[in-house]
Amino acid sequence: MAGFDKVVSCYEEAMQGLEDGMTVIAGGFGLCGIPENLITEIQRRGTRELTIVSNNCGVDDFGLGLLLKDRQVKKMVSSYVGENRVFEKQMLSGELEVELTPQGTLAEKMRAGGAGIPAFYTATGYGTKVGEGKPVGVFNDRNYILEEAITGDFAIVKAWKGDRYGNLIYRHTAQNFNPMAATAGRITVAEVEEIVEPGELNPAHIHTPGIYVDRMIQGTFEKRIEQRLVREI
Amino acid sequence: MAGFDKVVSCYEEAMQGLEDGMTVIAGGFGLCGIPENLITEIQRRGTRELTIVSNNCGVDDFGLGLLLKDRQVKKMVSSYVGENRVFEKQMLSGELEVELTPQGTLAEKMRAGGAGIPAFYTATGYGTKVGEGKPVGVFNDRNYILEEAITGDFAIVKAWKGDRYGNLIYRHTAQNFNPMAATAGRITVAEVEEIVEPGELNPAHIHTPGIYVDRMIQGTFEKRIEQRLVREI
Amino acid sequence: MALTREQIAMRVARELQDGFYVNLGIGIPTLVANCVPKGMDVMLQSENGLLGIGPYPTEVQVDADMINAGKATVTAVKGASIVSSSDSFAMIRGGHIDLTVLGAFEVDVLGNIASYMIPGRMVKGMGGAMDLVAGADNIIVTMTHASKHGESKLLNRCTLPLTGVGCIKKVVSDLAYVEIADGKFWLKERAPGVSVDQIVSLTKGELVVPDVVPEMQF
Amino acid sequence: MALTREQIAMRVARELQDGFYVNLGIGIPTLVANCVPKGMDVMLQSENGLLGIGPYPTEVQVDADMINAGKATVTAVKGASIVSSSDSFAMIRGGHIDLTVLGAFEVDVLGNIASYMIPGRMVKGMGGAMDLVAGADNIIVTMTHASKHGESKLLNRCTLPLTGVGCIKKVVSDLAYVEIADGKFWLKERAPGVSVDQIVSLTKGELVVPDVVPEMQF
Repeated sequence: MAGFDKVVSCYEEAMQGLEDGMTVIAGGFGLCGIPENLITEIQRRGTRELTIVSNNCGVDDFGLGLLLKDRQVKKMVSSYVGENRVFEKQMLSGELEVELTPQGTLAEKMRAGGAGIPAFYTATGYGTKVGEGKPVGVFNDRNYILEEAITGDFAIVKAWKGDRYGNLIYRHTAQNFNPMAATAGRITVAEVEEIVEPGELNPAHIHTPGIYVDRMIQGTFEKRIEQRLVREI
Repeated sequence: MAGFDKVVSCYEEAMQGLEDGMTVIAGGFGLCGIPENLITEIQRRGTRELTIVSNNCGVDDFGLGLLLKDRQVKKMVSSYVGENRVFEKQMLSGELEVELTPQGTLAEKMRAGGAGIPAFYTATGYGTKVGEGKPVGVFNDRNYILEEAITGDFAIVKAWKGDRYGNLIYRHTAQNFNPMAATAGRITVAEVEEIVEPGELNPAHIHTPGIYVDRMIQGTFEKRIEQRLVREI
Repeated sequence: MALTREQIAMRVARELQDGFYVNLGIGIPTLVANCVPKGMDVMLQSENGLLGIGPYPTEVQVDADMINAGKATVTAVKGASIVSSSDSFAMIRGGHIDLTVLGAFEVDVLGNIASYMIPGRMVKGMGGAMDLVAGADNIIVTMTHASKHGESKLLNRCTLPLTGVGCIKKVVSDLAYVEIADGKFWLKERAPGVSVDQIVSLTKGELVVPDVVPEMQF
Repeated sequence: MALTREQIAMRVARELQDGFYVNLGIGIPTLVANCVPKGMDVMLQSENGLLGIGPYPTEVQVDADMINAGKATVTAVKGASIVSSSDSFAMIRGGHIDLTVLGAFEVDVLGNIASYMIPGRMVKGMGGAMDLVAGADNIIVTMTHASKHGESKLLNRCTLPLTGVGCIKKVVSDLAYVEIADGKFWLKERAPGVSVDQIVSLTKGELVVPDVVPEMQF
C-alpha cells in the first residue's frame, strides 16, 4: 500500500512547508511525550512568528522553551507555563502573546478541531477571566461558556510505536495531549520510537488511526524528567 | 479493593432501580455488541414508558425489538430503524414517539453527556428536518446547528472482557456505541463475556475505565448476525 | 446505453487516488471497492468504527463482532484500526475522509441532497448519511438519472426531505457525469451511446451543456 | 494549635468513602493519599490521563513516560487505566470524580474560589484547576485560614481573579472546617485548642457560629 506509507527519511522533510506565522499544535504534557526532535527541527529552521498550541511550554533549555529562547514564538496557547522563566520575561515585555486556556478546555478544543465540532459549551471558566467576552448558554439552569475549536497548520506528536500507515500507539502517560493534537493539524507529523510493519499493531490498541497522520519519522529521544521522585525499597 | 468491585451476581440485581418512565441508553450497532441479556432483563421486569436511546432498535424478535413488542417503549432516539417492522406499526399508530438523530450526532450527544459538555455545534443536519427549531451558529462562514447532550438514568453496555473494577475492553467492531453509552448513564451496567482480575488488562488497552461502570455481570451471548456474507475459498 | 451498476462504480473509481481514505455507502457505492485500479491502494472506512475494511470473511472467519455499516460480516485489512462510533464520526465530521460515495433519491442545482426519507414510505432513518454529507468535501452521488417513470432526479430544488444542503458537487448517474457549481448542473461526460438530448430531457434542473460532451470510455 | 499540613490532610481524609475516585491537587491535597483509612480503598486520578495512581517508583521503576499531573515520576496501581487528556477531562468535566481536593488563595461566601493567579506575580496558568472546580460536585478546599500577615482568606468576595464561581462547599483550613451555603460560611469544627473567637477574628466573610463548635479529634 504505497499510498499509505507515511514514513519520511529526515526531519527536514518531516517539517517541510512550515512557514512564518503558522499555527503549530504540539502534543505532550510537561516534558512527557513531547515531540523533542520535531521541536528541534523547528528551531533549526528558524521559522518565526509562530503560534504554538501546547499544554506547557517546555523548560528554558528543552522542548518548546527552545523556540521561545530563539524568539520564534509570537503567541502561546497553554494551560500552565510555570516551569519556564524565559516565558515570563517575553510576556512582560510584550514580545509574547499568551492565551491561558484551562487544561480540559484546551484538550477538548483540539479534539473538537479534529472532529469537525466548531464550538462547544463548557462550565469551565464561566465567571472567570477565561469566560470574558465569550457567549454564555444556560442548560438545566447552569451557566456555560462557548469555546471554539482549535486547528493548526501543523500538528506535531510523539508516539511509542507507529506502523508505516501512520497508526500510532502511545506509551503510558506519554499519551496525554498527543491523540487530540494528531487530529487537529492540517498536516500532522508524528515521530516515534519504533516503526513497525502494518499488521503488527492490534487494530483495537491503536490510539491514533493513520488517517490523521501525514508524515512519520523514527527518532531517538532524551525523555527528560522534570520531577524525579523515587521511593526507597 | 472491595469498594471498587463492580460485579453483581444476577441480572435482577444488575437492573435494580429501573423504573417506569426512565431513560435507558444502550450500546450496540445493529445486533453487534448489544447488551442482549440486560435487554431481556428489562423485558422480564416489564418496565414501561421507557425512553430508549440506541442507534438501532434491534429486530422484531431480538434485542431492543423485544421491548417494542411488549410495548415497553414510549420513545426511541435512533439513527436507523429500518430492520424493525414492529417499529413502524407503533410509530404510525402514534404509540411510539421517535426522534431520528444522525448517527454521528447521536454518538457525539452521548459522549457529550458523559463528558459534561451540555451542547455542541455540528454541521450535520443543518437545513434538514433534524435542524428544525435548533439554534444556528455561524463559524468560518459555515452554518451549524446546536445539538444538546444526552444522558440516561441507566446505560447498558456489552463488553468482551471486564476486570472486577469495571474496566472494559470491547471486541472488534462490537465496540461501536458502547464506550460513549457507558459514560452517559447515571447508573451504568456492563455485561461482559469474561470477568478477569484487576491487573490482567493492560491499562493502555482499556476502552472504558471502571470509573464509568457501576455494575458488571458475566453473561452468555447469542450474538446473532444480521447479514451473514461470506466469500468462497 | 445507460450505464450498468458496475459501470457507474467503474466511473466513480476513476476519481480515486492512491492513498485515499474512502467511505462507500450501501448499494452501487459498495461496488466501487471492486473497481480500484491496479497498483492503487485505498482504505475503506465503515462508520461503525472500522478503518480498513477487508473482504467478506470465509465461512470459518465469520465473526459476529466484525461487521460493516451495512451490518454484514466483514474482515479487516492489515493496518486497519477499530474505533468507537464517536471516534469514527470524528473522522467523518472532521473532514478526514478523502472521498465519500453515496446514493440519493434526488439532488439539485444548489448541491442539496435528499436520500433518506420518502414521506408515506417505511421510516428507516438517516443512519450516518447526514454526517457523511456534512463532513466530506469530496462527495460523489451515484443514482439513476431518472425514476422508472421517467421523472428526473436532478432538480432545481429537491422535493423530498433533505439529507444535507449545499454539499454535493459531483453526480455519476447511469446517463452522465455531472458537476454542480454556481447553482447549475454542468454536463461533463455522457454514457456511451447516450445522446446529449436524452440527458437534457431527463434533467429537470438547469443544465449547462458544453459544445463537446465526451463519451465515457470503458 | 493550628493544624499541621498532615492534620489538614487527615481531616480531609475523613470525607473519603470506600470506592471513591479522587483527584488530589498539588501540595497539602497530595498528602491526603497517605491518610486513607485502613480497609478503605480509593482510586486516585491524575488529570494527565492516569486513573489509579500508585506510589512513587523505585529507582529501577523510574520511567519518563509515567508521570502525574505534578510532572513527578509515578507508578500505576493494579486495575489502573491510562487515557488521553480529553478522556481524562471528560471524567472530570462529566462529574465522575467523587471528590476533588485542591488548594486556594481565597474562597468566599458565594462558593467562589481564587487559586491560580496573583496579579503582578509570575504567570503560571490555571492548569486543570478551572476544569476541576467546574466539573466536581464534591470539592474540598485546603488552605491556611489567613495569610502570614493575618489577612483572612475566607472573604465575602474574592479579590483575586477567580478559578470558578459558586462551586466550593467545604473548606478545611488550619483552624477550622467550614461549609458554604446560602451565601454564608458555616463553622462546623475547630482545630484542637483553637478558640471560636480566633476563627471569627480571622474570617472576614460572614460566618455563622453555632452554639457548640466541636473540636476536631486526632
